[in-house]
Amino acid sequence: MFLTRSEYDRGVNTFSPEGRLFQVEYAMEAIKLGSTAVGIQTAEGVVLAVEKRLSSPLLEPNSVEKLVEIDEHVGCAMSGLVADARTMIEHARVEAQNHRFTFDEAMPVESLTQATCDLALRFGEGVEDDEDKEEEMMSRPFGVSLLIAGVDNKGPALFYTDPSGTYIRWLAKAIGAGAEGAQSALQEAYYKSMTLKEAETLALRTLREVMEEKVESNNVEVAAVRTDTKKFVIYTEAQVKECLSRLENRDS
Amino acid sequence: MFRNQYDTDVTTFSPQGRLHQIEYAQEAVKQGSAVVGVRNKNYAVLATLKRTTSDLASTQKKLFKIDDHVGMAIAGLTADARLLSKYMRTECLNYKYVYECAMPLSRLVLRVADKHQIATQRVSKRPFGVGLLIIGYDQQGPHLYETSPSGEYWEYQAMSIGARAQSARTYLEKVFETLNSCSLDQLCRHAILALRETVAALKDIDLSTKNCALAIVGEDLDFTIYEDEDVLPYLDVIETGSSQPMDGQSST
Amino acid sequence: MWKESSVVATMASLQRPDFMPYQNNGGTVVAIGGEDYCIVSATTRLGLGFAIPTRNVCRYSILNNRVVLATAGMFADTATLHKVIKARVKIYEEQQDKPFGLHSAAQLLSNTLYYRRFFPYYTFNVLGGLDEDGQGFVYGFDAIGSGEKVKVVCNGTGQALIQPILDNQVEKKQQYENKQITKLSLQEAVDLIKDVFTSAGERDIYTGDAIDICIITKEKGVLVETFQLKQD
Amino acid sequence: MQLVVDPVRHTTSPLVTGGSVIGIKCSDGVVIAADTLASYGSLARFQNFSRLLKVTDSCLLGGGGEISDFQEIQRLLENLTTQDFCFNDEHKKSPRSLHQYLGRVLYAQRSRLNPFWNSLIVGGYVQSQSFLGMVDLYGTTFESEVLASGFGVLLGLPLLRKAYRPDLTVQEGIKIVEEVYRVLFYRDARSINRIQVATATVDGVTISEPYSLETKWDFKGFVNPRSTYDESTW
Amino acid sequence: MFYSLSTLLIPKILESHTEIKLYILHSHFLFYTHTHTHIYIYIYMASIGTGYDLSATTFSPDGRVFQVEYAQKAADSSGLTLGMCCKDGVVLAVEKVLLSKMLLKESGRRVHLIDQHAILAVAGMGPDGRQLATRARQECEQYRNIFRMPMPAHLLAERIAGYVHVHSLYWHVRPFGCTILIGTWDGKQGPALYMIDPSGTFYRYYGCAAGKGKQGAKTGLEKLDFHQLSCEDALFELAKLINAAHDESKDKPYEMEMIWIKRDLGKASLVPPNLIETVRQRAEQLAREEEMAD
Amino acid sequence: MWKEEQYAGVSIPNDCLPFTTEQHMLGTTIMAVEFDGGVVLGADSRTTTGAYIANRVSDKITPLSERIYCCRSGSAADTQAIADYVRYYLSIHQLDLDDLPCVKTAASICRELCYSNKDRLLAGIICAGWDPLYGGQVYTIPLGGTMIRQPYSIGGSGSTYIYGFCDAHFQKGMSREQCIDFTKKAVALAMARDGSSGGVIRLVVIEKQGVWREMIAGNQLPVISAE
Repeated sequence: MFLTRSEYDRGVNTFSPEGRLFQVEYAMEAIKLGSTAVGIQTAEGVVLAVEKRLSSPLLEPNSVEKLVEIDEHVGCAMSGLVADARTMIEHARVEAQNHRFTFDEAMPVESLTQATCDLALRFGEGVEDDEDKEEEMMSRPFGVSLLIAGVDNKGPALFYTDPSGTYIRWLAKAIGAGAEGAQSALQEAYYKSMTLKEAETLALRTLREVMEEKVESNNVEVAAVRTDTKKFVIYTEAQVKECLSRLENRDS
Repeated sequence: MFRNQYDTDVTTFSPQGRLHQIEYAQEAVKQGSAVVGVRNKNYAVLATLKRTTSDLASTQKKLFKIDDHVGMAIAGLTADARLLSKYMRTECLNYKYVYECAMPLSRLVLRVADKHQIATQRVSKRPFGVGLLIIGYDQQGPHLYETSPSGEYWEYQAMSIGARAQSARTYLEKVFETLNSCSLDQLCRHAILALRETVAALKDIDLSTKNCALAIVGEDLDFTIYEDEDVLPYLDVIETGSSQPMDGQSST
Repeated sequence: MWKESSVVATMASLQRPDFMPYQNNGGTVVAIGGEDYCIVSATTRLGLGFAIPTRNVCRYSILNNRVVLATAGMFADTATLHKVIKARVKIYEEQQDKPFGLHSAAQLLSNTLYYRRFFPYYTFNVLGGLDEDGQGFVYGFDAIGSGEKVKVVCNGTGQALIQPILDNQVEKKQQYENKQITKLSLQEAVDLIKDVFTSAGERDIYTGDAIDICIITKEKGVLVETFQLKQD
Repeated sequence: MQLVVDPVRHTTSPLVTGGSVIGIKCSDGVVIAADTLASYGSLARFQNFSRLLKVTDSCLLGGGGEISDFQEIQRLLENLTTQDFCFNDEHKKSPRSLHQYLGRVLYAQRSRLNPFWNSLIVGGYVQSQSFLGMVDLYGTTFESEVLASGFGVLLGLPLLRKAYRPDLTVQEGIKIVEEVYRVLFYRDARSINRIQVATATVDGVTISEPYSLETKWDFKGFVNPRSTYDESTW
Repeated sequence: MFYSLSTLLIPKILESHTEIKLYILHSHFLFYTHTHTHIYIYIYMASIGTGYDLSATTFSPDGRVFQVEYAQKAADSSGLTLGMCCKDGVVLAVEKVLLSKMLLKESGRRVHLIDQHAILAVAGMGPDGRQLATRARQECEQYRNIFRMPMPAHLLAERIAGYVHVHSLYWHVRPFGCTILIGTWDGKQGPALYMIDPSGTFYRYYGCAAGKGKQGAKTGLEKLDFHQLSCEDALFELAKLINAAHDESKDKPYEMEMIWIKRDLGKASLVPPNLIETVRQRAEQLAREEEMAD
Repeated sequence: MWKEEQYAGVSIPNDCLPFTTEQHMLGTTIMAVEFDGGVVLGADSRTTTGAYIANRVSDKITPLSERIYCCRSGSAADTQAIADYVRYYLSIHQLDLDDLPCVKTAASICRELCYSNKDRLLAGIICAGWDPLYGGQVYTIPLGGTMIRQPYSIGGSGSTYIYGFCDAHFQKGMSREQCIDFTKKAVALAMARDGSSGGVIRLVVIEKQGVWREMIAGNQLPVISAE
């Protein structure tokens, strides 16, 4: 029995000789299988756009939710195992409301991201650290990445979280299956003085480049948090259509 | 194969009496970007190299404030570091709550090192994959400690950990005996110069306001982080290559 | 409130059921919020029945350079409450990476007090500071966390003596003739506070010795001065 | 059977008790004094019980109130100082820290409705600074130049406040507390004329052996009370 | 069988009245501690890779628990650790190898104060030793709280040994990778010195050694007359032994740490640095002279 | 049956249970005196329930270990239970120690039990004995769980009548025989004046060599002149 255990990649708590946790890295692989999501931060707000994979024509498109609100000023896009994402988002929502209850103010985006990540890294380490208590632990890392977008008193912000519980702030970030191509597209096209409208167009154009299907208003979702309203809004189909038409106009 | 049997969990000794999982966790520390710590009679200083994957992304968090009189720089898994920082903050707050005074550094470091040790003795845990350089100021003056995933900790006059830290240590070993008589300004410059040794071998990287951060704590100074433009005054040393402040340069 | 404590005693423990866990140490706190300043003041006398165990205790806490908390009532509870709030502020400022706001402080204090609804802190709090726009506001609370945002408030043993004067002088209420409301300047407000405390000290045995006056302005943060009252 | 507890019927009061403790801050140290009596109700039962403790080399503690609780506090402090001793890191608890610590302990106990029925006076001298602080059974903590507990609050405190000067020396301080104890002995029925005086100075903490104070009874009016059968008594 | 083995192999310096507690006889690894070295090495090599040596809960077919033996290796991986039970107290000494010259003095200390009357030194994994020191402090505190007396040495050793031992019984924890020396002084028994190894075995000694070079040091210890030796004399003897064990050409520089509990001091303390420095210099001087004489 | 279960784990104040106020009380005179090399313990033998003498020859001096005894006053049930517990702990401790336990240790365990149950117990105990480390010692543990070492100690309701006698006649450094005499006289005096003390005098002497017991019958008490 012991002889078969010659690899470092089974237990979530096992380091490889290079000092890496393979289970975490494998979880990151899960994200590369997920649908593509793009986030772009501008001075006017943050745009999130995601690809909706409709595996069957029988599927009601609205039921595929890849963009969700966490609190009224924060929303996120996800890629990877959607069920895992649900757990994290539920946790984030509770944290955000808890903050509102305790301090009667909107939770800053960074600390909300951090609170979300704290759940992500709870594998292998109980958060309440009572030595004698058998700790509640998760059996594996979450196989999901989030793009968390929000506006707080410091302005708009876009955060990217990964399964290790690390989070990094980005100006423009792509995740999911097409992340590699999309990221280099963003890298080229992004500039700091971008307007929100331009960001919408860039996000959709980036998705178009990496998606196998043609971009339609029913297979992408767009959302934004505007700096002036501080509200996270998921675009209606009409609004998405309007964005798409802008994209096409530009092309022609 | 022969070797692998003994290194998949932290509760198994190798025939040589070694714990490979701890050693692998120490590898994780070596993968983190470098941090340098130095102290003189009144101050302790940290210098860190912040890595970034893209110019659209923010840098990883390397410096953590723990309490007014303590802070740390980390090399390794950020998520683990965050957990430890939370633990240390709680310890400091509790100490302050009971004794109405700042927690002595030696006690704090001992506690966090003991926490490391517990993670090396149970099957349900893994060693923390992070090395800490902790600086602080208490009744005994300034301190610089290093903790290791093994649960060991040491106090130094000067130290560096992380990727290519050996070259920084080589620099520090040449100057550490002079540090006590240094001014704060010179001390910061030594830290920067030591940090620079870790990137000296890399062609495409040099220290700049973007990738370098300093933190200082001392007798009349709470733990303070200097980033971006705030480190500029110390970076001139890279041009001159000496730890002497340039003429007319006021100290900070 | 006293009735409740015996119920608590029965519920919590049968060990010393007659022990009354409360003690009244008196004290008066006043806060005035102005256009661009806020003043929070508290007496320093620790009273106990007819005795004065000490004349010099600190009833206020500077939470940060915009918010100050002051508390009258039982001093052990006061000290504990202040420790708890200060720890929470520290955690907040470390986690959220921004200074703690006046409004958040009020919400936190209210929650903290109500959390102990059935074994309350025997404290009467005022919270003063500058809001996001730099305007001075104050909050007054009862022992179990009900509070309101106002311009002027007094809590503690001198409340009945001081609050009416403040209503009249600061908010210009109950004036004989409808006078023009002129906003108090900072100096006028400080002088008024000195007056009302001196006056209350003549009639309330728990008010006396000295007051600490915390003056909060945007430019200078929190400045504290001490003003002597009668030591009788 | 009714199980509701009626508070009035359960007088739990301290059983073996110590009386007043007096403390005064001096420019070169602090002085704390207590008599050596542990009463059992009105019975002066233990007449040689020291209510002063050396906590560390720079900190001392005087306690009044329930003696069993005081002994429990003593045990807690011993554990604490032993832990400090084991760290061997020069971080000895300052008098102020110990004062705060005791405040937390007594507050926690009162919040469990099971108080340590004591009033404690903590004194110390570190880095040329005198410290004098008090903790009561509710966990109230405060510092002052002069402190008294028990009957001493009523009889001693006014005398102490009158006699206090910032430039008092420890020697003068001792004289003052002796004077206060003389008054207490005359007027406090739970005191005896056998006191200990402890000081914390730059030389560390010393606790004197118990000794008695000179008392004065030979006032003319005492020796020859003038009351006769037709005068009222007072 | 156990008795005959132990009487055969208990070294000369072991105190004759040492008790062997019942549960040590129960523990299944007594066998290994007293195995002949040659056979030991043979079996040792042969067992590697068979899979019987991966858990403390697994016996090998020949009845041994290899994980505990491997932990023993870890315990011997650090510098020499010595203890001497003298007529007026106990002294413990450690050769602490310095990994960097930038380290401050006393950093990563391997000698610990346990109580006013008890001291401890660690050979092997320092953090594991710290854990045991903490445990020992708690034991002493609890004992003091209940009985209002300093904890007697044999009880302290027994409790800690039991704690070490249970760590060799379960799959979810690993054995401690350290050997610890415990010294105490109490009014009743005077000085006492105990050594506990990773299996949880413990004996009382006049003098004992653990860590690198313990064999050589043991030979040196056996030559001493502990009934006559005072603590001050012991410092020099310890310095000599450590100095002899240390190969300056090969090994890294080291710091000598010493801790003692002496009758006249009343309570345990670290030996003052200047005293250590003096005996260390004397020992080095002596070694040089002897070298010259050769 | 179910009713009892309902109360399990709840501690009911004595006053709520009228029948417990009729418990056996050791309205008592107990006493212990240190001398060089040992201690003398003395007690009367009366146990009362109200004004009724439930037992006229009870033994209030109970062994805790070979060389440590305690004198009990207060509730008979409480003090017996305490003594049982202490005896139990001490016997384990003695095995661990492989030596005689210290008097201070025994007294500390008594104190721990009295202190941590102070609101539930009615017990005043004098714990005295001899140990090889510190010789003869007397510890007093009155109501509430204070623990104080004294050269001699008196306790129980009868003790209030003899404080004056003891203060006047106790001397430091009395011999074994003087101590026995002192104890006999003091206990007899208390028995004469305290309605709750009476019966015989029981004496126990503890020293290194062993423990001696003596009983002075009710009709052979030291003669005390009365009115």
